[in-house]
Amino acid sequence: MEKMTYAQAAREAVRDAMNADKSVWCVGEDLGRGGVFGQYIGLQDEFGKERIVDTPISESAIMGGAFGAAMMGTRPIVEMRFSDFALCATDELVNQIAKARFMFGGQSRAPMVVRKPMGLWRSSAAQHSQSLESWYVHIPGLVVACPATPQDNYSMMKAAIECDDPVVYLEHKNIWLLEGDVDRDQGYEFGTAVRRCEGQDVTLVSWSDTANVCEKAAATLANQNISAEVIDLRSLWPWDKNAVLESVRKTGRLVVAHESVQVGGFGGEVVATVAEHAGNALRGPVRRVGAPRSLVAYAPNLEDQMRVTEAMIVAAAKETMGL
Amino acid sequence: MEKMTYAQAAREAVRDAMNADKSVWCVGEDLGRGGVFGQYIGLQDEFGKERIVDTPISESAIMGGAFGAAMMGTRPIVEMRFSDFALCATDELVNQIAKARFMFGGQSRAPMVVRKPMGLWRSSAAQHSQSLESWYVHIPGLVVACPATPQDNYSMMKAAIECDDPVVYLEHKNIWLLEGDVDRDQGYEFGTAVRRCEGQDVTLVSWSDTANVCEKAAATLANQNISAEVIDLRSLWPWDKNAVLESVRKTGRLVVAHESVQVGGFGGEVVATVAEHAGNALRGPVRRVGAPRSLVAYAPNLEDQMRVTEAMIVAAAKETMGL
Amino acid sequence: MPAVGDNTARARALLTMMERIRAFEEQAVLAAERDKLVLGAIHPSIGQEATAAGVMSNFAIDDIMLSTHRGHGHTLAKGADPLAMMRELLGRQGGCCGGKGGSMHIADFGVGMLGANGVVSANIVIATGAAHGLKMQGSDRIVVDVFGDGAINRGPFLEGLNWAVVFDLPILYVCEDNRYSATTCTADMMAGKGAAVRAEALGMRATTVDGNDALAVADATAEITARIRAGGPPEMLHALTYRRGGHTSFDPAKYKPAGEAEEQTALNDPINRLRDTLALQGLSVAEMDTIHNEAQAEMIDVLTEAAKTPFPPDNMALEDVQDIGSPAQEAY
Amino acid sequence: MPAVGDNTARARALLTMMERIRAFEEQAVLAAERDKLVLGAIHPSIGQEATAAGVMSNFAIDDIMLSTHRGHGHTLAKGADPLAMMRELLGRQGGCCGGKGGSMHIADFGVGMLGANGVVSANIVIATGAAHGLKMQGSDRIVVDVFGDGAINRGPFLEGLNWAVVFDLPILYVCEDNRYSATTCTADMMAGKGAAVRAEALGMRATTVDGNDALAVADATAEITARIRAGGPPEMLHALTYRRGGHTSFDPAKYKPAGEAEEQTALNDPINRLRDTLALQGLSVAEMDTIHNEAQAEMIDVLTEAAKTPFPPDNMALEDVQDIGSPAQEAY
Ligand SMILES: Cc1ncc(C[n+]2csc(CCOP(=O)(O)OP(=O)(O)O)c2C)c(N)n1
Ligand SMILES: Cc1ncc(C[n+]2csc(CCOP(=O)(O)OP(=O)(O)O)c2C)c(N)n1
Ligand SMILES: [Mg+2]
Ligand SMILES: [Mg+2]
Repeated sequence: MEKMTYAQAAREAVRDAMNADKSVWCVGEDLGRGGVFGQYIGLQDEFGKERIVDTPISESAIMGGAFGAAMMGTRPIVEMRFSDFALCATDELVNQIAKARFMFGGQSRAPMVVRKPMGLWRSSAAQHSQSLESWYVHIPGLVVACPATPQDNYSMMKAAIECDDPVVYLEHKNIWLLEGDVDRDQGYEFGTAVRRCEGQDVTLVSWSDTANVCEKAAATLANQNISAEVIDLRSLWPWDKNAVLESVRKTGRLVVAHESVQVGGFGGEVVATVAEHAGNALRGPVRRVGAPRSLVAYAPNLEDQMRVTEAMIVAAAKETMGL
Repeated sequence: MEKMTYAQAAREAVRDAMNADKSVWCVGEDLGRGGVFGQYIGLQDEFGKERIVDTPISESAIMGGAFGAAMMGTRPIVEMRFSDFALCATDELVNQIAKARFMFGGQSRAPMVVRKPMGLWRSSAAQHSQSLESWYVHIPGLVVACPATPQDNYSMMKAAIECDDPVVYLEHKNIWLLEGDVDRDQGYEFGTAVRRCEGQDVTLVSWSDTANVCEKAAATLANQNISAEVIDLRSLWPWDKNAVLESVRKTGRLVVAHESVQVGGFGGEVVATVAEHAGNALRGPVRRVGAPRSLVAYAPNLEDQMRVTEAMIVAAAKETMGL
Repeated sequence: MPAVGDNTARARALLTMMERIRAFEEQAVLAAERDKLVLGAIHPSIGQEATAAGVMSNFAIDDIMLSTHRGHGHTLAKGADPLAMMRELLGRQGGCCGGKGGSMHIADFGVGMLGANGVVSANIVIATGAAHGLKMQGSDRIVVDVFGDGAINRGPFLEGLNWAVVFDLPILYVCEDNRYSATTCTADMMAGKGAAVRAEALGMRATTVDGNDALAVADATAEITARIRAGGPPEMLHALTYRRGGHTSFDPAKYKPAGEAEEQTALNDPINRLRDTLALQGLSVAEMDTIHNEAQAEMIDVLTEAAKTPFPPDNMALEDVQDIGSPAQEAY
Repeated sequence: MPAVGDNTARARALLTMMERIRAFEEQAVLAAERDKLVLGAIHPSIGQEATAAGVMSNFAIDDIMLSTHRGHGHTLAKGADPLAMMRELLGRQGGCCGGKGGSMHIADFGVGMLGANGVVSANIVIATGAAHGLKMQGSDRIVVDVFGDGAINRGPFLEGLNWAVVFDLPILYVCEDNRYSATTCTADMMAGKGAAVRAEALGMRATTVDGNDALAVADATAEITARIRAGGPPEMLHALTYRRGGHTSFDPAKYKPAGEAEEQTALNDPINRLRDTLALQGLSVAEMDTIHNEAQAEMIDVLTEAAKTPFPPDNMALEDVQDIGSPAQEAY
C-alpha cells in the first residue's frame, strides 16, 4: 500500500506498464513537460523522447497515428489533454479505431488507451468541461472506463493498457489531487462495479467523481437513518448490470447520478435496464440526477448550476422513498 | 396535396424556403449534381452556384464555415452526405456551433440546418450506416429532427430552416424513395410527436424509418387482436414526453424501437423518462428494441442481424403483454 | 484611424493602444495571481502587443475579427470596452459575454469581434465562413482571423485557407508567431518553413513582418487590406513575435532556454521599440510617459470597477442556449 | 521483382499486373451491374492501373500499404489474392475481410494491405502512424499510402504529412490524381498547384510523374523507395492519371466535358501505352495478347468461383468487435 494522488496513480500505472512492456508508449502534446495536469511528470526523463512522444497540435494525427502504430504491434497511450479536444479526432476514434477490427474481418487490433480528462474543473467554461461518456458507450468496438479513486486509476489504467481493445479512458479533472491508498497488485476486470457502501433502503448508482459524491450522500443519509447502497460502476462498457440489478432487487429503490447532461446520458441506460429487468422489484419511483441540458459557464455561480451535488442526491434518494 | 417522395419533399421544402428568403443557401460536396441521393436535383440550375455551393472535401470547413456565415446573418443548410462523415466536423458542430450562443452570452446565433443522412442502406458497411441521433440529443444547444415521412420531411425541413437554432436534421437513407402526400401548408412545431395509430393495449414509441416499421407491426398486431398505439416522436430534442406519458398511462405497456445501437441509444431516455414519471402506470415489463452493440457489416445477411424488424417489434409488444 | 501622412499621430495611436493592452493584461495577471479573482486560465500576450495594435489599426468596427485563447490584445485593439472585458475575465455581470465565456471565449460582437476560441485552429474555418457570408451579401466589410504558430498544424488551417482561395473571400489570415505552442517550441513540431510558405502553396500571397515593430505591422497590414478591400483575394500576414511569459499566467515557462525571455524583453519589447522610434521623431519622453501612465490608470480603474461588479444572476445558467427546447423551459 | 536491368521482364510484369487489375475490375463491374451480386458501391480504377502497378512493384509483401475507396488495383498489386478480393466484393465467406468490409474496406493484412477506407483522407494519418510504429520498432519495412486528389483538401493531409516530416518517418505518400473527386472536377475546388507543392511547403520532397506511364511510375518510385529504405525522409509521389469512368460503377459521369473520357481512353490508356513500348522493345503482339487473355480468364474464373461461395455465417455479425464486452457475449 502506498499513498498516492489520482494523478500519480495513473502515472505509476503507466510507468509500471512501460517498464514491463517496451511496446507501450505515450503520445500527445506537451507530455515532456509532464502533461497539463502533471500526470506524466518524470516519464520522459525516464523513458526518453521516443516513448513519451511530444507532438504537434494535430489531434487527428495523434489519434489516427496512434492507431496506425497500434496496428503495427505497439501499444500507444493517447493523451487528448481535455476530453473536449478529442472531438477534433472523432472520425479517427469512431469511424476508424472502433470499427477497423470488425470491418477488416478480424485482421486488425487496436490495443490502445485514449485518455480524455473530463468533467467540471473550476471555471474552465463550455469548451473545457464536457463529460461525454455516454457517447462512447454507444459506439461498438470501444471499452469505456471512468475511474473515481486513486486505486482504480492505477488498476484500471493497467488493465486498459493490457487490454487488446481500444479503451476510452476518462479521468476526472476535479480529482487529480485526490489522495488514497494504492495497492499495485490489485487487478481490475472490466465490467466489474464496486459497492462503495452497503445499504438496504436505496441504491445509488454512479461513476467517476460523482461516485465520490454519492459516497458522501450515503453518509448524510445514514445520519438520517436511511441506508443507501452506493455502486460505482467504474467501467461503463462493459458495465456491471448484475451488481445494479441485485442491489435494486434488495433495496427496491434506485437513484442514478452523474455529472454529465441528464438527457441522453448513461443514466438513462441504467434506469432503462432496471425497468426492463427488475421493474417489478421497484418499490418507489426511480430518479436520475444529472446536469440540466445547458452549457457550462465560466462564472462560478453559473457553473455551480450545472453541478450534481450531494444535496441533490440526498433529495433524490428521499424522493424514491416517498420522504 | 401533392404526391412526392421523401427526397423530393425535402427538396421542395428547401426550394420553397430559398424562394421565400434569399439568405437561405446550401453548402456541401457535389450539390450541383443534385446531391448523392438526388435530394438537391435542379436546385443549382434554379438558384445558381452562389446559393447551391459545391465545396472541396473539407467537412470541417463546410461545417465551421457555414457557422461563420450563419453568424453573419445568412441561413445555411449544410449537407454532410452521410451522417458518418459529419464526424469529421464534430468539433465544429459540438464545441463551436452548439456552444457559441451561450459562451458569448447571447451575442451570436447559428440559424443553420445540418443534414446528416443516417441509417442502414443496403450493404453500405460500417462507415456509411450509422445512426447517432442519441449523441446530438445529449448536446445542449442543438435541436434534433428525425423525419419519417414525405410530409414530415417537407414540414420539418421548413421548420428547421426557419428555426434560429442549429438543427441536426437526420434523414433516413432507406426511405428516399418513399412516396406520400404532401401538403405544403402543413406546419411543424418542434417537440410534437404524431400518433400514427391509435391503440389501447401497448404503446410503440419510435422515430425515423423505424416509426414506419412500427406502423406495420401495429397492423400485424391488430390482426392478432392486439391494439397498438404508435407514436412517432419526429423530433428528439425537444421531444414530446407528454404524448408518450399519456399513451403509456392509457395502455400501461411500452415498447421503444429504434434502428440505432440499443446501448446508449435514445430509447433509454424514453424508457427512463417513463419509469420516472409514469412508472406506476406500467402493467407489464417495458421493452427496448434496438440494434445489438455491434457494427454494420457489408454482407447482406450480417447487415440484417443489425436490423430492427417488424417481427422483433411484434414480439416485444407481446412480451410486454405477457403473451 | 489617423489621417494618412500623419505618421507621428499614427504612431502615437499605436503606442497608446499597446500601452493599454499591456496595462490591461498586467492588471488581468494581478487579478488572477494577486487577487485570485480570475478563476479560469488566462493567456497573456505581453510582448506581442505590436501585432494586435498594428493589425487592428487597419480594421473598422464593423469589419469582422476572430481570435484565439490569447485574444485580449486583439479584442481591445478592435475597439472593445476594457471594463466589459475585465468583467468577463472575472466572470461578472456586464462582462462582454455576461460572464459566461471568460478570457478564453471573450467576444464583442458590437465591435465585430466574433470570439476567442478554446480550441486551437477552430477559428480559422469559422472566420473563413464569415467572409463567405459577407461576400454572399455583397458587403464591403472584410474579415481578419488571428491564430498562433501552433495552429498551423491542425486540419482547419488547411481547410480554411484552401476554401478562402477557392471562393476568393475577403479575409486576412494573421499568424501571430510567438515561437511557442504551450510548453513546446513550435519549430520542433513544424515541418517546413511555416505559415507563410504553407499559405503560398495554397496560392495565397503571404507577407512576413517583424511582429514587434508596430509600424511595420501596421504598414504591411495597410497594404494588404487595401488590396482586399479593392476586391483582391485572401492573403496572409505572418507576424514574427515572441511570447515573453508562460503559456498561461500560472506557467513559469522553465522550458525556455536560459536568458531568452530576458534578451527579448531587453531588446525586442514592442513598446520600447516604438518609443525609440517616436523619440527620434521628436516625441518627448514625458509625453510618452503620460500615455503610459494614463493607460495604467485606466486599467487599474477597470480592475477596481470590475471587481465591484456582482456575478451574473443564477438563472443565466439556463439562458441563451437555444430558443426551441430551451433548458429555461425544459432542462431535463 | 524482376532483376535490375531486365527491363523487358519488368515491363512485362507491369503489363501483367495492369491487365489483371483491369480484368478484375471489369469482372467486378459485371458482377455489380449484370449480375447484381455486388450490393454496395464499387469505385473502379479503370484507366489508373499504371499507378497501382508501378508504385507497388517497388514494395515487398511485408511493407505496409493503405489505400482508399478506390483501392482494388493497389490491393491486387500489393499481392492480394483476387479470389479473396472478389469474394469480399460479393460479401462472401472467404472474402479477405470475411465479407464484412466489402469493396470500400478491402484489406489484406497478410500482404501488408492495411485497408481501404470509406472516409476520404482518413488513411493518411493512420499510415503515418504505421510508419511511426515501424520506426519505433527499428524495422526496415516501409509504408506507402495512397490517396486521391480530392483528399488533399481535408485536414488529415496536413496533419499526417507534417507529422511524418517532424518524426522523419519511412513513408511514401502517393497522390493518385485522377482529376475528379466524385462528381466534381478537383481543380475547381483546389487552391494552388496541388499535392506536390503542398508537400514541398512542408519540407517534403515531391516527385510528379505521368501516372499513366507504368515504367515512369515504377522508375520514380524505385528511386524514392531507395532513398527511404536508405534511411531518408518521407517523400511524396504525385501521379497524374485520369478516372475514365464514373465515381462509382453506377455513375454515368455526365458532368465530364464531352469527349474527354473518350480522348483519354484513345490516347492515354496505360495498358495500351505500355503495350506500345513493349512492342518497340520487340515483344510480340501475340505474347501481349496472351497476357491479356490469361488475365481475363483468371478473373472470369475468380468471379465464377466467388459467386459460388456462401455468405458468411450469421453469427459473424457479432464477432470481431472487441474482446472485452463483446456483443457475442453481451449484445445489449
Ligand atoms: C485542438 C486543441 N488542442 C490543444 C489545445 C491546448 N492548447 C491550448 S493553447 C495551445 C498552444 C497554442 O499555440 P499557438 O497556436 O502557437 O498559440 P499561442 O498560445 O502561442 O498564442 C494548446 C496546445 C487546444 N486548446 N485545442
Ligand atoms: C470525409 C469524406 N467526405 C466525403 C466522402 C464522399 N466521397 C467518397 S469518394 C469522394 C471523392 C474522392 O476524391 P479523390 O480523393 O480524388 O479520390 P478518387 O475518388 O478520385 O479516387 C467523396 C467526396 C467521403 N467518403 N469521406
Ligand atoms: Mg504560439
Ligand atoms: Mg480523384
